[in-house]
Parts: sequence; structure tokens; C-alpha cells
Amino acid sequence: MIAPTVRVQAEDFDVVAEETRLTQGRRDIGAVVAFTGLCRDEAGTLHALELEHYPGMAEAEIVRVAEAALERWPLMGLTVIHRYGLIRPGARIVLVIAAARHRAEAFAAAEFMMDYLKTRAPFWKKTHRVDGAQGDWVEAKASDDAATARWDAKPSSPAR
Amino acid sequence: MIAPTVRVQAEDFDVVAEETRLTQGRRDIGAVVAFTGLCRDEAGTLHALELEHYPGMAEAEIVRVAEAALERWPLMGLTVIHRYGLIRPGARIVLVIAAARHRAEAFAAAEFMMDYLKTRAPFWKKTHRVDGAQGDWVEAKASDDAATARWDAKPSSPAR
Amino acid sequence: MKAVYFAWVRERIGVAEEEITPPASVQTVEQLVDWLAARGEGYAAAFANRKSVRAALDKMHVTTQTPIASAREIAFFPPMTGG
Amino acid sequence: MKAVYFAWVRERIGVAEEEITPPASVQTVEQLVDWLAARGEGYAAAFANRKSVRAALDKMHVTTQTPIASAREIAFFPPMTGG
Repeated sequence: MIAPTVRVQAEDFDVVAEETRLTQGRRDIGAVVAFTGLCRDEAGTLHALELEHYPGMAEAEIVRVAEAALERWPLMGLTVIHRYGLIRPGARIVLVIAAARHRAEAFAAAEFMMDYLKTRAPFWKKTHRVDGAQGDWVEAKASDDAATARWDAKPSSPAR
Repeated sequence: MIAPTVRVQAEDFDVVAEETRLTQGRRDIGAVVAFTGLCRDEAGTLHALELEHYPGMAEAEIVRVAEAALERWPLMGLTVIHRYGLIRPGARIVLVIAAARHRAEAFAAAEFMMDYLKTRAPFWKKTHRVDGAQGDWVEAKASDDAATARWDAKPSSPAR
Repeated sequence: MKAVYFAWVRERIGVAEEEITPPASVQTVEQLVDWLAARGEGYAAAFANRKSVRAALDKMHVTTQTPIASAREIAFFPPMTGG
Repeated sequence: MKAVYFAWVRERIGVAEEEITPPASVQTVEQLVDWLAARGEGYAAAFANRKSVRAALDKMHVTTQTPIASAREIAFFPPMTGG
């Protein structure tokens, strides 16, 4: 089983550099799925999101989820980068890249990683408002728990 | 409904440039899924794949599939680039980028595009062997038809 | 009408495209396949296994029962293997 | 043992971390929450809705029934909102 690349950092990341690191010089990878999560602000009221994390546990928990994905699908590369600190609207928050022989595995593994990250990785978002007023902590969504739970019912390898 | 970006070309493409084109200056996109399909050769016998296509119909059919995806999910961006000509092992063949508010839509739309591309877009792959011997045409896989068919049974928006 | 061929259908027939003038009795894609298959060895080989040949009329996928009607271009090709 | 708090749990308690010395009778995460909640107003506010507080022992998720045993660090935080 390959080792996942996991980083928790304040700095932005470079999607292509990370993708190249996984695929460079290889002839056995047929599918790469890269998920990028961005800071959204449709109302125009958000100055930034502040991402708080639990140092040490954040990395450890992402590695645990990544290892579960690697047990489940025959991946040839898996990279997860999650940022913390102040993140402005439009900026990148999280990156998951899954590389595999076939597309079904790469898609499933990347979506699995994101669903579990949302509910298990110790990060919390606080809003900073444009008007300077005290922002709220973003509340966890029941739909994220449901998205995580549906993997329990699924077979390890998609039947395609 | 937005207009998809569809290109059929011999040249390689730049994943990040395409992703930037979709997301630049926007604050309403929360999720970007980029799928890259690569030329695989684990046996070490492949010199290159030759991708033949039906000019005119290839673009038109990809646009038709893209429009079906846009009807089905509330996407904020959709880009599809498919190459033709001689493609060496490790090189990129196809790119699909789906941008949406939420990750479930972006993942579903990108996978839908790929499943339909495989079975509906008029491209054919011929192998060119390292030893110079006449290569075969790659055969269509029943699993690809099955992957396409499963979308008929699914609701338009994933229940997450 | 113009007929265009791709991949091994093209290789077996030996040309990439040609003008064809089927008789008025040829009304569906299937009847056109029958008519083409009788034109010679290459055509017969291309259409030997009917199930493995797909058709498009004016760059849209069609079934064997689709009327060719006033289409300007018909294409024959194997199941697609793009992506 | 060391207790660490995050997000609004941290804000309500007013410190990010502290050394705590619960009595021997405190054996599970739930019992530790009861003991902490009785320490003052901030703690009571942080643990007012038990269901919305999660815990980790030595950086692993645990349930309220998990024994704290020889853990060196316990963390309390709201449901996670990363990704």
C-alpha cells in the first residue's frame, strides 16, 4: 500500500505541482481526480473565514481517513492538503488528489476523502464579516453526516 | 444556464489554466472537481495510442452531454477538453472540470461527463506497439456501458 | 449522400469517405447497411457483425431503424473508446 | 492531564488549554464533562448542550463512554466544519 501525502498548512497550494508530483514519470496511472474546495461568499458579507484547527490531530486524523481510502480502493497516489488561518472569499481551502488505474476508483476515493474530512478532521470555521461585526462559527451540516454515513452501506469497489 | 467550454484538439492542455479560467474573480464557487485521463501502459509494450475522432460530431456530441449535465446539476462552470492524434504513455488524453457551489454536484457532474464521454463521444483508440508490430483497436468495455446506464436510475440531485 | 467511416470500419472498407447513391428502396439505416454490405468484400467484412457497428446521421447517433430520409451524411464506426 | 479546547468551546471556557486534575472517581469522558461543567459559568455554558460537544483523547475521536484511563490529553470541541 502506498503512503498518502498529507499536509496541514497556512500557505496556499499549487494544484498542478501536487498533481505532477503524483504522476510524473509514471505509465500506470489512468485517472486523476483533483478536488479543490474554495471559500464561498455569495451574500457579499464575508471578509474572510478563519480556520482554526487542532495541530497534531488534524494531520493524524486526515492520515487515518487516507489510510481507510487506501484500504478500500487500489490507489496509486493520494494527496490531501488542508489550510488553516484566514482565508478570503475565492481562495482555496482544501485539496484532495486521488490517482488510480481507472476513473471509478479515483472519483470514489476523492469523494470519500472529502466526505470524511468534513465530519472527522478537527477544523472549525469562523466568519469574519465585512462590516467588522462579530461573526459566527459555521455550524456543522446534517447533510455532511449523511454524506459520510452513505459510505458505510457501499461496497469497497464500485461495481463498474 | 451557463455555456460549457468544449474543445477537441491535438495539443496538450493546461489543467490549472483551465481551472483558473472557470474560477477567477468569483466568490460563488465552493467546489471544483478536475478529472484528468492519462494514457496508461503497464505492460511496457505500448509506444503510443492513436486517437481517431469524427471531426464536428466529436465536439457536437460532447456539447450535448455537457448540456445534459448542466440540466441535471446547478453547475457554475463546465470545461471538457479531449485530445486526438498520437498520445504517449503518461500523457494527458482528456480533461473534465466541473465547478459548483457544493462538492456533491461537482463530483457527480464530472463523473457523469466521463461516463457519457466514454460511450457517446466519437473517438477510437488504436495501439501502436513498441516492437513496431501492427497494433489493435482498443475494444469498448461492457463496464463503460454499465457506468453510463447507472445514471438513468439516479435522481437528478444527489440526496446529500 | 456522403458516407464516412471510422476506425476498423474505415480500414476494412478501405476508404475514409465516399459519395453513395442508394436506391429509393433503401429507407432505414439497416437497409443501407444491407445495401453497402453487398457492395464488396471490404464492405461485407466491415458489416459482418452488425451489432458492433454504430451509425450517425448528420453527426447524431441513430439506431438501425432510423429513416435515412434527407440526411446529407451518414457515418459508420465501432463502439466508441474515447475518454 | 492536559485539557485543550477549540472554537466556541474555547471561547466560552476562556482558555485554550489548561492542566486539570480530576478526582479518581472521574473515569469516563462523560464524567469528566460533568466535573468540568461544575467548575464555573464558562464551563457550564460550553457544555450546556452535551450533544454538540465532541471529545478526543490523545488526538483520537472518542465517545462519551470512553474511559479516560491514562490519557495525557483530552480535547473538547464543536462538530467539525473543515473541508
